[in-house]
Amino acid sequence: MLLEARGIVKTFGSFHAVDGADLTLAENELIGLIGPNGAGKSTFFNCLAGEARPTLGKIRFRGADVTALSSAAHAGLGLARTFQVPIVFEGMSVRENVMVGAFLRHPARRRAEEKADEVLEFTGLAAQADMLATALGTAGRKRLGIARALATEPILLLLDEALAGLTSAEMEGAIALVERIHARGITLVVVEHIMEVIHRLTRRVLVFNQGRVIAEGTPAEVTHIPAVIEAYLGRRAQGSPESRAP
Amino acid sequence: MSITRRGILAVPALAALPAMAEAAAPVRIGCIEPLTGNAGSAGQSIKQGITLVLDIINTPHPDLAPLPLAATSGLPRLGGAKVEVIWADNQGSPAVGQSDALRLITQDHVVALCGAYQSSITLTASAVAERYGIPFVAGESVAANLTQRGYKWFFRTTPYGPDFGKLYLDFLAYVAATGLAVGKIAIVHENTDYGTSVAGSITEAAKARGRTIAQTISYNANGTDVSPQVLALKNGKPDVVIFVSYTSDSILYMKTFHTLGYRPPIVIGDDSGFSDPAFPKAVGNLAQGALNRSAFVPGKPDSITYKINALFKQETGRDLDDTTARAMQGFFVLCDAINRAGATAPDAIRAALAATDLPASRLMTGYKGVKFDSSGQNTLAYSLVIQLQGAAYVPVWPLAEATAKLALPFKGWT
Amino acid sequence: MRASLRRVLIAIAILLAIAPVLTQDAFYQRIAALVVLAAISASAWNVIGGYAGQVSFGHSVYFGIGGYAALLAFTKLGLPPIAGAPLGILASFVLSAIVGLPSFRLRGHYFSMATIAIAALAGLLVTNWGYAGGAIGLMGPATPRSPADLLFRSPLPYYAIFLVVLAILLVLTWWMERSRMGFYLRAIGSGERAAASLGVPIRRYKLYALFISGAFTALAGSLYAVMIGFIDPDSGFGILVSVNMVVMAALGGAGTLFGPLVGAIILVPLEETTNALLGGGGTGAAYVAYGVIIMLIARFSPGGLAQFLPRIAARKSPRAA
Amino acid sequence: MILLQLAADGLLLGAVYALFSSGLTLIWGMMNVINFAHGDFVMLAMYVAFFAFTLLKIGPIFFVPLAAMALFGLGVLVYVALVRHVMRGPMLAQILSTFGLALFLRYAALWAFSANFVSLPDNLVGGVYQLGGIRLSASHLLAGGTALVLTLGMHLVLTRTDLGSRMLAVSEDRVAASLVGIRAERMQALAWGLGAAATGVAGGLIVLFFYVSPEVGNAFTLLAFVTVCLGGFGSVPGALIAGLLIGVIESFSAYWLGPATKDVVVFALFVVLLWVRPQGLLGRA
Repeated sequence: MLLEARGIVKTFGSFHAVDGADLTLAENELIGLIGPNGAGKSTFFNCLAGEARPTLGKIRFRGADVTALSSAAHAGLGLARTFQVPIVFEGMSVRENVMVGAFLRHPARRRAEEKADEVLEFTGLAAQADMLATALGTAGRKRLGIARALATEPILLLLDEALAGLTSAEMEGAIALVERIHARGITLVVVEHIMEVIHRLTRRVLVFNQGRVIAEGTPAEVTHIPAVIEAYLGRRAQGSPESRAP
Repeated sequence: MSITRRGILAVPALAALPAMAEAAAPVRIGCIEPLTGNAGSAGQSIKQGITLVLDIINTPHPDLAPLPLAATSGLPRLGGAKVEVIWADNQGSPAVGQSDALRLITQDHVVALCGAYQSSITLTASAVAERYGIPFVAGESVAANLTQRGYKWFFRTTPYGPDFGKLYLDFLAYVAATGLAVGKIAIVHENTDYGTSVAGSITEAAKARGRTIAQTISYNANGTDVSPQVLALKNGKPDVVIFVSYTSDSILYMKTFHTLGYRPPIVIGDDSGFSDPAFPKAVGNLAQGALNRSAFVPGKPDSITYKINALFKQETGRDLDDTTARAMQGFFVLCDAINRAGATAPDAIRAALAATDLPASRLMTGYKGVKFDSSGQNTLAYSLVIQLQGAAYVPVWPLAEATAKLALPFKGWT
Repeated sequence: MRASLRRVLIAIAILLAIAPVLTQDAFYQRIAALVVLAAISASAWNVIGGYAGQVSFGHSVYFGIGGYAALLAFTKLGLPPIAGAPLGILASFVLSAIVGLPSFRLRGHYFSMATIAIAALAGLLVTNWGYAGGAIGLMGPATPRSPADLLFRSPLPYYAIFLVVLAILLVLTWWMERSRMGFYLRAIGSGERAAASLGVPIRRYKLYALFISGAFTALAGSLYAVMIGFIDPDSGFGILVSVNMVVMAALGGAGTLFGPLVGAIILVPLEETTNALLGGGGTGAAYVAYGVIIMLIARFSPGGLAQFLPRIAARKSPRAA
Repeated sequence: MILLQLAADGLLLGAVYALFSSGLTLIWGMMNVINFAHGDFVMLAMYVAFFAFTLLKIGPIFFVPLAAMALFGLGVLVYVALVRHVMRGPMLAQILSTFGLALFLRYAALWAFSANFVSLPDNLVGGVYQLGGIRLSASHLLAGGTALVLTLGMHLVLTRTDLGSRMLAVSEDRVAASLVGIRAERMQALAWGLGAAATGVAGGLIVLFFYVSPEVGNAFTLLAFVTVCLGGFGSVPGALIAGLLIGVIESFSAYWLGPATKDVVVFALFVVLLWVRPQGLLGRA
């Protein structure tokens, strides 16, 4: 088992954002995490990445307890993540942004630079390497986020809506990139709203609702479970605002 | 480009001068004062005062004849050379004061310096003068350590901390003799160098006579509120309260006395805040009977001091205060020394300063004379006790110099 | 890699080369020395305030500690004032660890306010600390007892000493800028969450930055006390001391190697000349002019003036809205 | 009795702090811009009131609104000419610009009004009230009462009116606000104007019992920053509570520990509180 999260509970005051969620991940899996807004998947995701400490429950990564470790320590162990709204480092070029990630395993500048160039090549950002990162558009910034995380040489990569807000052409490119990352042997957890993407990328999906995992299976299976349709698709059909923070 | 600037010349109509007066090179003196910042109002007033002295020196004022250089025009022993002042703003900063001193010496080539109001700035500015061998005359800074540095080029005309302590205790001894209680003394002082050093001097003077200070309250200057201090006084019930504070706080103290209905029997304000012309204007009606020290009193209508005060009032619309008068006195002493030196070489001026021996009759302040000891301190410096009666301060002690009767206890407001 | 070592060395060489030109006039020499001194503290501030984006308004704490260490060494131990500088640096480390760490949790304005309050607190404590001269402050040696007292009539030796310190600091900053630490600090400055997700140990690197920043600021304070020969709570711990560092760095360009130096080169002579030309008028015109110039720069060049330095300008392009 | 008097003095002083800070809360909280010139805004308002009284011979009923209007104009002007251009820039550019503004205003005032201390006659507003042995001055009471009213009013405007919710919308998300048809520029200019007007009211009232000089803002500014920060940026009631708290702490610590240490207590408590509760007293996490 690569990652094992058991009975994760995260409360804010009296509100249970995550209310007893479990997850097990095998090496080189690629799973999807879906659910309506406010279902708790982002909070759960933050717990996995070490940004939020679970109120209850244990997370083990390759057998070691990582529940209480910091976000930086997670990255050190090979557990990297991207952000839904990408944060680029201002005043730094695209290459320099990626080098921040590369420095984790390569303290020497020259090696970090080489690593960054390799990742830029891999992610298709090589042409923009010397641009200021802030000059990139949404697709470029998301891609940069992935590149930075990859530069830390993760074992497990958590992608938070890496494809939201892209045009269909950009999305094709992004899906191809995710597949290539997976092909490298990196385990992936993908939080995504777009079912089509989930269908194409993953073989296993966890559906979140009200802080719990209400269903698990292949994309095709879960979309036929009535509870999922009611909780997730049903609510989406009513048009809950896309932008509201979960 | 040279960073220099023409000084503010109190040049009278040149046409009035005899045509024969060939233009002897003007003698330049640098004055460093706080023209901006918290002490800006004091510095500005000093500037007006010294500008008046320049006029007295540079043009004939026979009616002020006993004062050095008043009757004549310019410095007679330097061919009637005019005195010129280059002003510098110390901005309330010791580092800026030092820059000022250096600039005045090396760029404006002043022959001597005076200033610099705040003792801390006088300290750093005079250190530059010492290194360059240029005389520095402090007319208004009172910290004791200034004359304890073994400097050769530093002279101070004003009385300083220990003198004030002695003055107050002498005065209180006199008051005690009239039958009023003076046993419990409280000192309220702001805690920058001025307040701390003067309060320390008073405490030591008291100790020297075997008396103790019952209550000492130290507070941060320019505060927002002084009620707790006043309540602490009210609680301690001292017979005498001595304030060592700046203008802003002095105003607040009197307002708060009124609000809290507190009238200590004897209130003494040590110069500074109580002497600022803004003080009687702002809270005169709440501070009736407040005592103060001053080296300057206008005196009788035909006296020199009265005339100088009238000239000052004509220029500025207000009476001459103690600080400004002491600064002016220092400037007079410096100019007199330059004239006696008959040259502008620093050594000559220094020698003349060291040899200064002015009697009280030739001074505009109430000093008993000006004569420097080896540390550069004027040994004859002296102050009077004055009291706020009506709109202005009047001298009440020593009795020989009093023009009004001491009225105790402190009345405050009506 | 924003500035090559060669550029750092060239800049320092230019500063050195100017010195002989200045030898004619003590006042200009003093301005030059004050420029370099201000550049030291502003560059030191820049490490934590510019690169790491932690806008401290309390660096006067370090400046004051350095200044007091120097003059305490003189008044209490009879040592030359400069001998107190290492003590000041040591004290700065202790302070960084004790006060810096808990403050690092604070973000943005809260961090700035905490640092202001800490500096104000330090100033008040020293004011009430009789042993260290209280409000009256401490005086340096009145006359030089030995060359080690570093009391010179000419400002040139000070200029030289300050320049050596500035050179060390700039080379160190240059090295830091291109090493992992520089990348990490800049990442922290623009997004702590993202930086942490890439394995950047935030608090540790902030602390490293504060160690360097505080130590050099303390050294600048010691040098100030040595040159001026006096320190009191206001000139050591006053809020204006902090604000000056921030303003110089921001004006020149915070987070750039030469920004603080550029700021000092502009502001110090501006301050000194406006005071020399207008100060004697006593109208405050010097400050009015100073204020207007600062506003204009902030209005028309919000990234600081260093962005006009040729190479860096090429790298900056308008930020996508 | 002394304790009661101390508490009363502390509360009144605290109300003055709250009053002094009210405009700052609005500007700082809503725009996330530190206005270093805040103290100088108050100083200008005090001069407006002072000159209105001495030259136009009008009393507080007229000069307080006059000061508010003058400052409203100044606030809008400062926003349009300066702040608008640096607002979305780096935090340091904002600091630089308002710091430059502060120098400019303070020394322009020095130039125009000289460094002399001036103050209004003491008896402009009532005299001294005695309440069972506690003595309170009418002008302090007026200032304290106004602080409460002003705080309440600002809070209501922000939370209960359409204008307030539009202003808050702009402060939270400019772009989104523009999308729903709110004119962000105008709202922000208005917020600066209102913040400055509140400052004008403060200055017009403080001048009743405090001296005026170009440097007078210094006495309050640092404490105003602490007040706003302690209350939690943008929290109007927070600033009031923080102001009152600081006033009472100062009053008692000045009496018990000595006036020289009262600010030590305030700043130390402030720093420790921030360490423990980084978002301020009433601020959101």
